[in-house]
Amino acid sequence: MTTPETVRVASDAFAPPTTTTAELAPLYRQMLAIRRMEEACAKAYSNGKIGGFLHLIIGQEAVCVGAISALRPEDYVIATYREHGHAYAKGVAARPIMAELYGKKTGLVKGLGGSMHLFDKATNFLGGHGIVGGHVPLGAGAAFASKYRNDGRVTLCFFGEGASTIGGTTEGIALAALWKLPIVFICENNQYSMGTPNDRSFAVNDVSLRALAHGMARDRFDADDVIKVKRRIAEAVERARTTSEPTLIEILTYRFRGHSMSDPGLYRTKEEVEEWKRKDPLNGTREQLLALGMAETDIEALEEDVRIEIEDSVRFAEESAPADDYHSYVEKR
Amino acid sequence: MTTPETVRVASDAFAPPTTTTAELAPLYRQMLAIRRMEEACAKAYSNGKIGGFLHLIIGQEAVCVGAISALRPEDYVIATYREHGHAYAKGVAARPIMAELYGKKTGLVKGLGGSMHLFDKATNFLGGHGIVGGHVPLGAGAAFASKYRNDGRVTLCFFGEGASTIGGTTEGIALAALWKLPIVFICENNQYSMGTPNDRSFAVNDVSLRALAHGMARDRFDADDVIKVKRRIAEAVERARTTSEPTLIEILTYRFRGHSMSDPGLYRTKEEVEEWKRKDPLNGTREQLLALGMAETDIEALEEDVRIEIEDSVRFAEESAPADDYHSYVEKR
Amino acid sequence: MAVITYREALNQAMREEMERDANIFVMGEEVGYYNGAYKVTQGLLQKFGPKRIIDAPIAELGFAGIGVGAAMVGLRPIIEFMTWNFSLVAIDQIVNAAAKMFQMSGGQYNVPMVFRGPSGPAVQVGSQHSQSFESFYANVPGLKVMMPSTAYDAKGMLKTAIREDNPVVFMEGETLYNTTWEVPDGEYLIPFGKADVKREGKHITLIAWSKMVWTCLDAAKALAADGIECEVVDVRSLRPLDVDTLATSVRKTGRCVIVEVGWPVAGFGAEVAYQMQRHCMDALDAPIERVTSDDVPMPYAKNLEIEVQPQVNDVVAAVRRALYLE
Amino acid sequence: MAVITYREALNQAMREEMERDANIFVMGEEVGYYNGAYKVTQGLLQKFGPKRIIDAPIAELGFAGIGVGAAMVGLRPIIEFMTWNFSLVAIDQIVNAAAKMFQMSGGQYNVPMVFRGPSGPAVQVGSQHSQSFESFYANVPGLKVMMPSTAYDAKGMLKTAIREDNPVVFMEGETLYNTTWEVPDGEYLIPFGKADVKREGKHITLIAWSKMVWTCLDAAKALAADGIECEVVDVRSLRPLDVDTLATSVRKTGRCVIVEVGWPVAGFGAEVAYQMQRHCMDALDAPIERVTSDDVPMPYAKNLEIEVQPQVNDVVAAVRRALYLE
Ligand SMILES: Cc1ncc(C[n+]2csc(CCOP(=O)(O)OP(=O)(O)O)c2C)c(N)n1
Ligand SMILES: Cc1ncc(C[n+]2csc(CCOP(=O)(O)OP(=O)(O)O)c2C)c(N)n1
Ligand SMILES: [Mg+2]
Ligand SMILES: [Mg+2]
Repeated sequence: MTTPETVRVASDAFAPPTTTTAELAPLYRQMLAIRRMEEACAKAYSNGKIGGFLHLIIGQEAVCVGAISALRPEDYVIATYREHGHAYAKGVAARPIMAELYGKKTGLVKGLGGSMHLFDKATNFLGGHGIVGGHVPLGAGAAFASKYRNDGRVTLCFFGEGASTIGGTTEGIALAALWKLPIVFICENNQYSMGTPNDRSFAVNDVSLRALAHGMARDRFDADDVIKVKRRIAEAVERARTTSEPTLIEILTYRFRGHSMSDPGLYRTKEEVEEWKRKDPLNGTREQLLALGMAETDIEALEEDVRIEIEDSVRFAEESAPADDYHSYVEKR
Repeated sequence: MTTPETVRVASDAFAPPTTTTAELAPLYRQMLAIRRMEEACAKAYSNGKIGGFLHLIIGQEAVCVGAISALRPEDYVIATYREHGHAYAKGVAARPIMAELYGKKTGLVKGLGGSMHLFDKATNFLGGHGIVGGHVPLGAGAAFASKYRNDGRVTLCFFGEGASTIGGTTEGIALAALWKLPIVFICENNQYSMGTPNDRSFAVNDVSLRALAHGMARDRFDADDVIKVKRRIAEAVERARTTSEPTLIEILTYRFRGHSMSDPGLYRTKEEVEEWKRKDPLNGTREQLLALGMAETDIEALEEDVRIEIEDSVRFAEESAPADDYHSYVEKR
Repeated sequence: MAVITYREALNQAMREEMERDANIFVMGEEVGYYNGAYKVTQGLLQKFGPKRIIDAPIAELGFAGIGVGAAMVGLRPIIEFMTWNFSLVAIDQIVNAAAKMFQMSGGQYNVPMVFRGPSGPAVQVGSQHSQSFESFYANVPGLKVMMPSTAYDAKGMLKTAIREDNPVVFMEGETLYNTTWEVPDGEYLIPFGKADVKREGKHITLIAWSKMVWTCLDAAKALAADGIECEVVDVRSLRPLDVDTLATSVRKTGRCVIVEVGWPVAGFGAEVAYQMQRHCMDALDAPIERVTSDDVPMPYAKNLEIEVQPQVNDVVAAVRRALYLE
Repeated sequence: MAVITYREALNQAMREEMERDANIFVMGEEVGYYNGAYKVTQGLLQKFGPKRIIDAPIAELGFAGIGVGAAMVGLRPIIEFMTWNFSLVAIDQIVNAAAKMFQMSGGQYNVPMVFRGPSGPAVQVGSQHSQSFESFYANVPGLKVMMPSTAYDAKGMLKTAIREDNPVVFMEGETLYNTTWEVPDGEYLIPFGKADVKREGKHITLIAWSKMVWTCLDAAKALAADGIECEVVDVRSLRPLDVDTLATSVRKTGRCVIVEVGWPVAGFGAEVAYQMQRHCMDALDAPIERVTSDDVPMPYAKNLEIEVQPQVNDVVAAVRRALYLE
């Protein structure tokens, strides 16, 4: 009995990605904005301004930012309950996201969805879903529609490694393979499904292997470099767009915080967390920018800009009126 | 992007199986009894004596007979709605099976289950299940219990290739891999899921590949020889019994009849059906017996014995009283 | 007026709507090359091709979800369940995705789709294949639930369901496919929330839906011989429910028997009973009666299967009880 | 008598039963090393080890089915759903496997198991995480359904459920885990089918279960100030339902308000209402009132979430309507 190699790259000779400040600075800005936005969320949560479940992506920003930067605006993105970053990277502003978490009328979905259910039709962001695996077929459905209409769009469908066993995920992937749908499945393997480490989640710690039985392209790599993420996702996006072939990609990453705000994360050692924090993609990207010749003052200006944006979003959320309508959205008016 | 080989044997050097009339004759008898029993069912169905759905296994007998002959009596078997043969091979007599299909009080499950829901505690036959994929976790559950109790039993879990995508099947297999349960999953790939040929069911026509992502042993072969089936299943059973490692096995076979009695099977060509009929495992086995030196008259005596057994079962079913109790079996009495 | 089968009526509804709107597609097991397990999609593959009539593998959760996703971005899927029994493996997509999407997205993403297929016990198919889940689906805000009893209703209701901009659960009577009824030649639509008086009467109101409407009509015929005039009201649309039409009838007759093929406890008939006592209590001359299947999984044997389900004589007996005739 | 939390009561029930019977095991997401998402299984892994307290990956259909299979061959699984919202992906195993096995097998295979976990809206967790599916499960023959409202009931009912030889759906109140109640030191069991009068009164009967019992008790307290004495009956066991205790109270008071946190249409309250009108019609002085959540998916915003769910003042208003006080 043999098991295939558990590590494989998309292109056999994948050059280390080169980039420019023009390309990298906006990605750094996005990652930083997501980081600051979520820090602000955490604070608001602790102050009782945000309720319910709050799942932060802090530490994983390179995944959504890198991946979504490989898309066109008309492409679709669908994600889990840990999706603030994905929404932001797809083009949703911090204000409506923050207002949504505050449960305000000005929220992205009018205060009806909250943290787990961000949706934005304007940017083709398909949510924000709370049932593990449940959104994977929805993503395949959007890709099905693209193929049906031949509209050239690609769908990125994000999920956690903990979601890789449940039927929603496996059926969605199998159908996309059978019908050759233009979709890229991105498994954000952050090593834990709530408090469960991967060795208690599956027999083989390599989610990308699930592509094998479906003759599906696969890839697997670290989220240490946002440009690497962008390039390798771009390859899969291109495959989807030109040949309508789906790809399953596993990206190894880590969340610095607990599963949600109510999780103290006692199942991990301090050392483990610290080790991953040393690989914080934000620090790495900042250093890269300096190395590429961006001036420290320019970086600081960008950072100040982010600070202002997020502070403004908090103020906006604080000052907005409470949500006030829930009856209109049950059925077609 | 590479896909692994789609054919592989369990042991790298698998010798063509040798056998004796002592081993083979009982298996021939079982296969023939199942064939005759199901022919009798078909006739009774046409005469309105049996109702509902009736799924015949005619053509596939070598699978259940060969596989189950590798078991001990205390081992468990669980199967789909196409399970008359599996029940019989596990040791259930023709009489209660036939009476069940007739909806009689003397039926195996008192007329409450019918063709799709045979169960027999005495022989450790766990059914008889109608929801595609639904019984696969149940099989894993029986294996879980064996491991929990360390009782040395093995579970065989049969399903169709059409069931290989649905969550019940994939989750059952994944959990068995994770928890190393003593179970052998046997996919009876009879080329069709109702009217759907395999190329419309999955992207890669090799169900055994699904073992790869779980680090699970796999095997894949034709059901042309009942002894081959027995030997190769025995290898997996041994693995389960001694190391508590599950195996996924795909056996290529064919049903000579339609999906159920109400299916005329128009989706297949006459030629295709005829070609498979030429490989009928019953004929092959009979010839093998002759080649091994069993006298034609002895074979005929065995066949006569089967004829009598099945005729008797039909008489028994005809003469039994109708089912008469359905209230007692809702909850514990 | 042509007389057609219920099956043909459903087929016509899909055909006409698909001709009208290229965004409509049909997806399900055996809907294409096999022409449907129950032949409801007969000929559609031939007419519309494999792009719009899509044979799916056995993965109800997956393809129901694909329907929801496609609907979110503007297609109009018709998802066929081979039977509603199998919808249980897909119910999460119906309840947690389809039904909630419009609200969860703050009104941004509509889900214009129909989940359809046969429902209720057929003949001797056993406990896992003989179920009626309308009370599950009718419980869920964000869904509409329709269950036609005649070819006429089937066609007009399915066309309405297909044009609806949020998800509709459309349950067909597995044993009604061969029944016939008059259907007008031109186009017609039957709106949501409209019950239908299938027979007028003055002594008692029988309320039913799907195949039980026929049982009630038979009972009404039998009772008419004794001079008892039953009004038979077909619910048709369980959600939204046409309380007005039902209550008007019950207020007129003062008595009510609700007949359903589902299980007794928390069956949809309980909701109807609640509504009737709520709106008609002062007009009720007897407690509301319910006739349901027995509270057991369906047995296979034919005699037991008949015993378990509401038969004409059970309805007749309930009517006589409600009229204090025994 | 010790005063313990509802959470601790459930924990004690499992602990005591597991000590008594080595066939009992607990399986679910985060039940072991994490001590339970809601800490109901706190300390069990430490006490019973990973063989009997099993952390499962996110595969509810799979591990619910493993429970059913293990139960068929004689183990006694307790399957925890992190919340009952997630049971929808596993409902096929509950309805089509667990509930039917004893009947389908002609009485050969019992399924002695408990499906348990928190149910009902918590606080601001949105529409996919704020649902009450008791009306689904109560509809299904072959299942028993229990929903305790106090620590005392939780312990005695869960012990009974664990000892039962066929499947029990055990729904805990997500917002009740921290509530406290007196619990006797020795062993006690609360049988199926026994409702409990949580407060005596003579003017009107309030019927509720799970967290709504507390809302009714608060309403009763408020109404007592106006001289209105409410009897509060806790259903506890939805299936089998203790119609006798409920009807006795309603016959005594002549009025009835049923309060549930679920959705209005075909909620379990409709079944209770039907039973009460059936058994008490002659004694009823007013139509039965129901108080439910609004007919919408749960909104996230706190103010809206409160508006949607039954509050004390909604119950008070319903009581006053039933007493024709407004
Ligand atoms: C069907 C279902 N089961 C359980 C849950 C509860 N739950 C929410 S998130 C989560 C862990 C998911 O882990 P993973 O997929 O790795 O994603 P991550 O949270 O790490 O991003 C669980 C168990 C759920 N939401 N849905
Ligand atoms: C969940 C579910 N969906 C659909 C069906 C209807 N159905 C019964 S058997 C079958 C085909 C199964 O094909 P396969 O798994 O290859 O087994 P085979 O019948 O060929 O033995 C279908 C679609 C079902 N019983 N359960
Ligand atoms: Mg994770
Ligand atoms: Mg097959």
